[in-house]
Amino acid sequence: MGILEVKDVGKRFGGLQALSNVNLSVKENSVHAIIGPNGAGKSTLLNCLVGKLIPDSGSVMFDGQSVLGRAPFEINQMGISRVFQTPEIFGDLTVMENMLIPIFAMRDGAFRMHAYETVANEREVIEQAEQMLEEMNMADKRHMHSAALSRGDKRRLEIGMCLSQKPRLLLLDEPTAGMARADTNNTIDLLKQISEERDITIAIIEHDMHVVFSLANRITVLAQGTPLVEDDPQNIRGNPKVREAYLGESA
Amino acid sequence: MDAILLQILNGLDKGSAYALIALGLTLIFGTLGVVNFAHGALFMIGAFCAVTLQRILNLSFESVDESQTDFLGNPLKVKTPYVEAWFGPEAGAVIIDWSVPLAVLFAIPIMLFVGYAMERGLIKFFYKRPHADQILVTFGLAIVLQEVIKYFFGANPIQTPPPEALRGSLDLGVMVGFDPNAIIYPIWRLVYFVFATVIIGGVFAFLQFTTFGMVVRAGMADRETVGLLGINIDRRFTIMFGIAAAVAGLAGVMYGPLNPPNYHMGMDFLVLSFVVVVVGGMGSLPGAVLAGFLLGILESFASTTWATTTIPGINQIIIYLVAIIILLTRPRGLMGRKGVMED
Amino acid sequence: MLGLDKKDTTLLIIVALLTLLAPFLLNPFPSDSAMAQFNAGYPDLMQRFVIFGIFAVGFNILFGLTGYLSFGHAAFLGIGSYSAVWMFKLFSYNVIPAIALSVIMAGLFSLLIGFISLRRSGIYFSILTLAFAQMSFALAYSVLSNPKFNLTNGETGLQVYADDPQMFHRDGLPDLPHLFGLSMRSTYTLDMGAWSFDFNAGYYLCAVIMMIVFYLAIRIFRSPFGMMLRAVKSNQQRMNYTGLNSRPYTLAAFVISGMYAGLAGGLMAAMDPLAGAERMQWTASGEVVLMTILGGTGTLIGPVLGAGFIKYFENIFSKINDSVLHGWFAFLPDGMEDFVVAVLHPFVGKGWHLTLGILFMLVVIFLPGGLVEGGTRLRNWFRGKRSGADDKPSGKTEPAE
Amino acid sequence: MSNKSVTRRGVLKTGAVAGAGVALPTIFTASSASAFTNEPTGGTVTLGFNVPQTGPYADEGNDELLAQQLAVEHLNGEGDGGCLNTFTSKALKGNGILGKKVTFVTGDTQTKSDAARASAKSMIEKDGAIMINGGSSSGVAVAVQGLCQEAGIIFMAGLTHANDTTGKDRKKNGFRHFFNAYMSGAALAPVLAKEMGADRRAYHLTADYNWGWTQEESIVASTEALGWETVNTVKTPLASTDFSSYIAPVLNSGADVLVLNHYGGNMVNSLTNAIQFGLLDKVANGKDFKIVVPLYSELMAAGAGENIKGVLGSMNYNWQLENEGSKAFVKSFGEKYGKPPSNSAQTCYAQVLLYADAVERAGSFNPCAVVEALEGFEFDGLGNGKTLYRAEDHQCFKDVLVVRGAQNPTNAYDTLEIVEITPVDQVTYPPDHPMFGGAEATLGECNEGA
Repeated sequence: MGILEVKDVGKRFGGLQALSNVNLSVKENSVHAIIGPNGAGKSTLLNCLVGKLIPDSGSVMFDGQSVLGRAPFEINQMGISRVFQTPEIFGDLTVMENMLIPIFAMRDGAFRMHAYETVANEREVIEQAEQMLEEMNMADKRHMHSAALSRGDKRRLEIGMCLSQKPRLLLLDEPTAGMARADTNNTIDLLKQISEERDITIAIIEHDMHVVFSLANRITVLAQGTPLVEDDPQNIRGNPKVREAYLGESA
Repeated sequence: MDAILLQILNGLDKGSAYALIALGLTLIFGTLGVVNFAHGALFMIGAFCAVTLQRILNLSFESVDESQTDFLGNPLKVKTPYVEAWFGPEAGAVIIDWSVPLAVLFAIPIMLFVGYAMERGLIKFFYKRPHADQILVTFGLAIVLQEVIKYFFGANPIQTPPPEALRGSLDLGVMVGFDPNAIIYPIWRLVYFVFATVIIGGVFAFLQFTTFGMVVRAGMADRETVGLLGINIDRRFTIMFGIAAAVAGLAGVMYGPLNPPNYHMGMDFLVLSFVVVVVGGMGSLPGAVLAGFLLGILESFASTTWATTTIPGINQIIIYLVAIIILLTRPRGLMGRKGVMED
Repeated sequence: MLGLDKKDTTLLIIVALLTLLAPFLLNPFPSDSAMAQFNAGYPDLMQRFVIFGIFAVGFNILFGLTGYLSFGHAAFLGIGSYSAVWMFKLFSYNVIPAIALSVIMAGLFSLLIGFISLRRSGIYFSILTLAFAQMSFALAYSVLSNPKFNLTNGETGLQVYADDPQMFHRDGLPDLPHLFGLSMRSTYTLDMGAWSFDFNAGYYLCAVIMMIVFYLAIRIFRSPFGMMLRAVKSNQQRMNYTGLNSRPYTLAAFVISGMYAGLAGGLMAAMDPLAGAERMQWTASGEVVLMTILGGTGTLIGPVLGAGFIKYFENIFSKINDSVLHGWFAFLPDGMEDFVVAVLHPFVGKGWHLTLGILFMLVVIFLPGGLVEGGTRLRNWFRGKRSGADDKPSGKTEPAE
Repeated sequence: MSNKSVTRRGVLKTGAVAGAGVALPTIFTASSASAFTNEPTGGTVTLGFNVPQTGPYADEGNDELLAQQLAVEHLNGEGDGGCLNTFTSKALKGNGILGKKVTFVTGDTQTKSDAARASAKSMIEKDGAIMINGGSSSGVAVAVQGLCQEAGIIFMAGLTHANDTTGKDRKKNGFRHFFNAYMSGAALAPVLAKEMGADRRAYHLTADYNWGWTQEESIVASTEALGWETVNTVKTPLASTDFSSYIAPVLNSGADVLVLNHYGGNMVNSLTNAIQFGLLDKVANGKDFKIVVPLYSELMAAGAGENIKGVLGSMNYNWQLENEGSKAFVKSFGEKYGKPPSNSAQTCYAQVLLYADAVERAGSFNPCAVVEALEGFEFDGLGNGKTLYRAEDHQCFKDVLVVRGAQNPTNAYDTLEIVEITPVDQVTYPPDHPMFGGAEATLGECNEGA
């Protein structure tokens, strides 16, 4: 039984069957990659997992509880954090504030009317945030306006924000898309480190095979809205069906 | 039945004014993303183009008529317009009589220039500024334009009557077999409706069938990409601004004979035109036109005795009530595009 | 002090000094000099500065922090005023219960309107709030003032009549709004040579309340809640995926700012027990938007400055007429005098709108951050003069610590 | 209620007790030596002219302001003296008021009660105005009248036509020279009967606020007394700029007279719309269709242009009146400003002179003394003929004009022609008339402030 169990999920947009009979099981503490050609339904699947879309059929269970019908913030509170394709951070706020918000969210829940307290007096939260910034090697940038960060730093900040909530499942949507090679390698190293050092499961949607094979220990291949195969990386590499459906095309 | 037809007709007429103003506004606001609080002022300037032309045509020389006296008992100064002196009394009188239709021609270059000057001189610096700044600067501009007009023309409304031939009303009911006096409608209001239809059709055709229009529509959808293609979209947007100003101005010129222009008529329409554009949906020209006509018709029906006795005060709030209902049932108005002015 | 850091404490102290000393600061010219026209230190205008300051500070909690632009906040001000006058009519002229009720009623209405309007964002939200406010105005102006059910007294404005019950009114209490017997109109005039200064009870009540709510606004700005509101403005998507529900945050901000507006409305009625429907019209809602932007959106002191700026023009410039102008320039030779008066004539008196419009444009063109930015630039310029180049680039947002 | 009779002095005492330790508070800015609010101490006395200077009524306000300035000139002995020469009371000498030179301050009402009160307060608190005059709407008049009552100064209303100003909202410190909706109805009715017959069916369009309602009530009452039938009364939103949807059903309703209870911009537009629909060219119930605008003003006539031809209405005053006072005023105003005065200008002019005269006769600026001097004061020579300031409700009673849009005006100023000068007896009503608040309406106590 995996921490995330997707059973028979189907989703239709008008005449387009985006997903059908998707079954997926993500094992605890694994790095599970979901790959597939463009239009295979990767993003749709991801959106079904985080509550942005509601599938027409099937079930999505996280740690034994259904996520279907819950709003994104509720699913996050269950322990799923999401990293976006283009980093989604609070651009108008400082790096430090960016880091404080998820920690407040973890401590106080989805809403709390803490209008009379002062941020500066929340020592515990600030300490946690500072610690996470240290770990992300961003402590020196804490007073910077986060919109002014480089793309790689924004990515680090976003991942740090997600990690600060100690999620059990981290979902990454093409985390290296549009990055320079050096930034990509840095991100790979960071994710490797995270999966080794932390008690955390990672599910990653990725296009870049270099990233996938550097990180994943389990891979699901999606094609035309259906899982083609789910296996270990070395088997995927040799699988002719996958080559035909995906690698052949994109190579 | 006849009462319903009458209110539909009236609604179409009201709606054509709303649609015209909203059309111009949505070109600027819904597509360039500029919150233009000076749009009402453009409408007002249009109307005052007609007033100005009327004044120009009535420029007169004075001669003293000893046989009559003015209110203080002094000999009366009689004014004769130069136009009448030059073209003869009859032809001159006809020209003066037709000053509003002539003002359409007079207003087009003026409004194009006003729009051009506004965009190049002011608005272009505000494309990347927050909406709040756009509101403040265009509101300031609207006040200035309004006060300038007030300084020269006063606060009192000024009549710009339609030509003699187009005054009065038609008994439309008789034409389709109703009793006399059942459906009476003013000729100029029918003219306004036809005029609005032509202008709206013209703008749509322009955007639909010309290459210029295609580029502009593409630019509305994705400004950056079109810019990357090496097309100077900024210049085209300037021209669009001019066109939007001209549409608003012409709406104003033709509106004058319906209700005499005054310097604050723009502000009276401002809020309403924003409501129309938003109800139509941001970034949608057909939406703005549709919403204009829809709100016009609903407003007409809400003002019937039947409606006001059923729900007291409905005529006061109908527009806003409908706006709320539409925005709550259709998140982006009638035909709005996703992501336009939603944050 | 009071849980504020040094910078905020300084700001609060400055605001406190400015409001408490306003009777002196606003009357800098001797009362019989030609410049006395520019004196703003009379009770009514001082009260207005402070009341509209409260209104704008509250509006800024919504608009400045969350970015949600409400175009209907005047409705809450109006509801506050009507509630207060009804308190006067039914119970007593004491201002405390009246103000309390206005805050509560405005809170309730803003809860309802905010709950509905916040289902949409951006311009759609603005138009929803505008629609609600315009409906309130239209109803208050006519429908709700019909003789059978007169809730608002329409065009004239709701006021206290001699035959109103006023259950707790006693002989010996002022026939005007009062604070436990101290009439809001009580004024002590201090004559100092050619100068005269007015100390008005109502003004000081407003000033004290303003300091309290300004302090609360600072607390909100510096609180985790305030940070969450700024997060709403910055990126709602990230907020939702961080486990935060943005809706109650925005609704709370909406209700708080609605209550500020209600408080302002209640105070207006307490200073002058008449509630006119026009204070709910869209132009009134637009005015507070302009005040906030003009002063500096998202800054603490900006909205107060913006409010003062606009009210000053409305009340001072509109009263400068040609004979005042002639009085000023009487020292010039006749032709010159007439010329100068003719040049200035369009900008003052009935032309005060024109001056205001021009200033709006100048401020937004040259000071993108509003009047506060003007202040910052001025300060930097002075510092630059004095201490050379050790100035940091003006930080846009203060660090959270 | 009995507790309402508490005097301002009583208030003062409790105020002082409550503020124990605080210096003696005074109401409004008056030094503690003053006997009443803003008692003039130097060589000048300040009057406050509160008129709309922005918004739709700015031109009307400007006209009022011109007249007020003219009045100040005449009081100070400048110019030709205007109506001082024709006024039946000879107390005014052209040397200011009680020997003090008259100065004035101006403010902008914006035609909003809030703004009007703000600017009136600023004149009282800052400039020390002893009297407020002007305004162009009843809402503003009632609001400012209430303020002046509280402040303890005199309010001389400008253009205000609603019954309430001297009806249920009447105040001891407030005075109205202008006529009112009831008088319009009473004056118009006989003329309407004569011109249109007693068998007419009227359709009312009414601005949906207080003034509109009182006017509709007055006109309906007086026309129904003639035997007219009221087909329908339709309320139109104040913010309307286009009345086509209200005009469209009129012809089909069986009515043959349209009554427009609109003022200012509303009236200009509704009348323009009605003419567009060709109502005046139609025949209904076998009679020529007619339009009535119960309250006319010169500026409305100018705004409505040719559309007013033949349309009946009533006015407080018209410059074409041929009495001595009117001629003196028109000459004086016309020579200075190059145009004849409007009826609101005449009201404001007369009000300033009446106030000044009352002060002279009372020998004091004390508002209570002024009230006493004005109450029941009979005069002539200000342009309206013989006039009475009735003591019971502070309403002026004088002849009312019924006017009609001229068919062939020779210039911009004679667009209205006088049809009838309705004698004052016909428009007089008892002070406790139900339209004026009935028996409960009271002026209250005079308030002298400090």
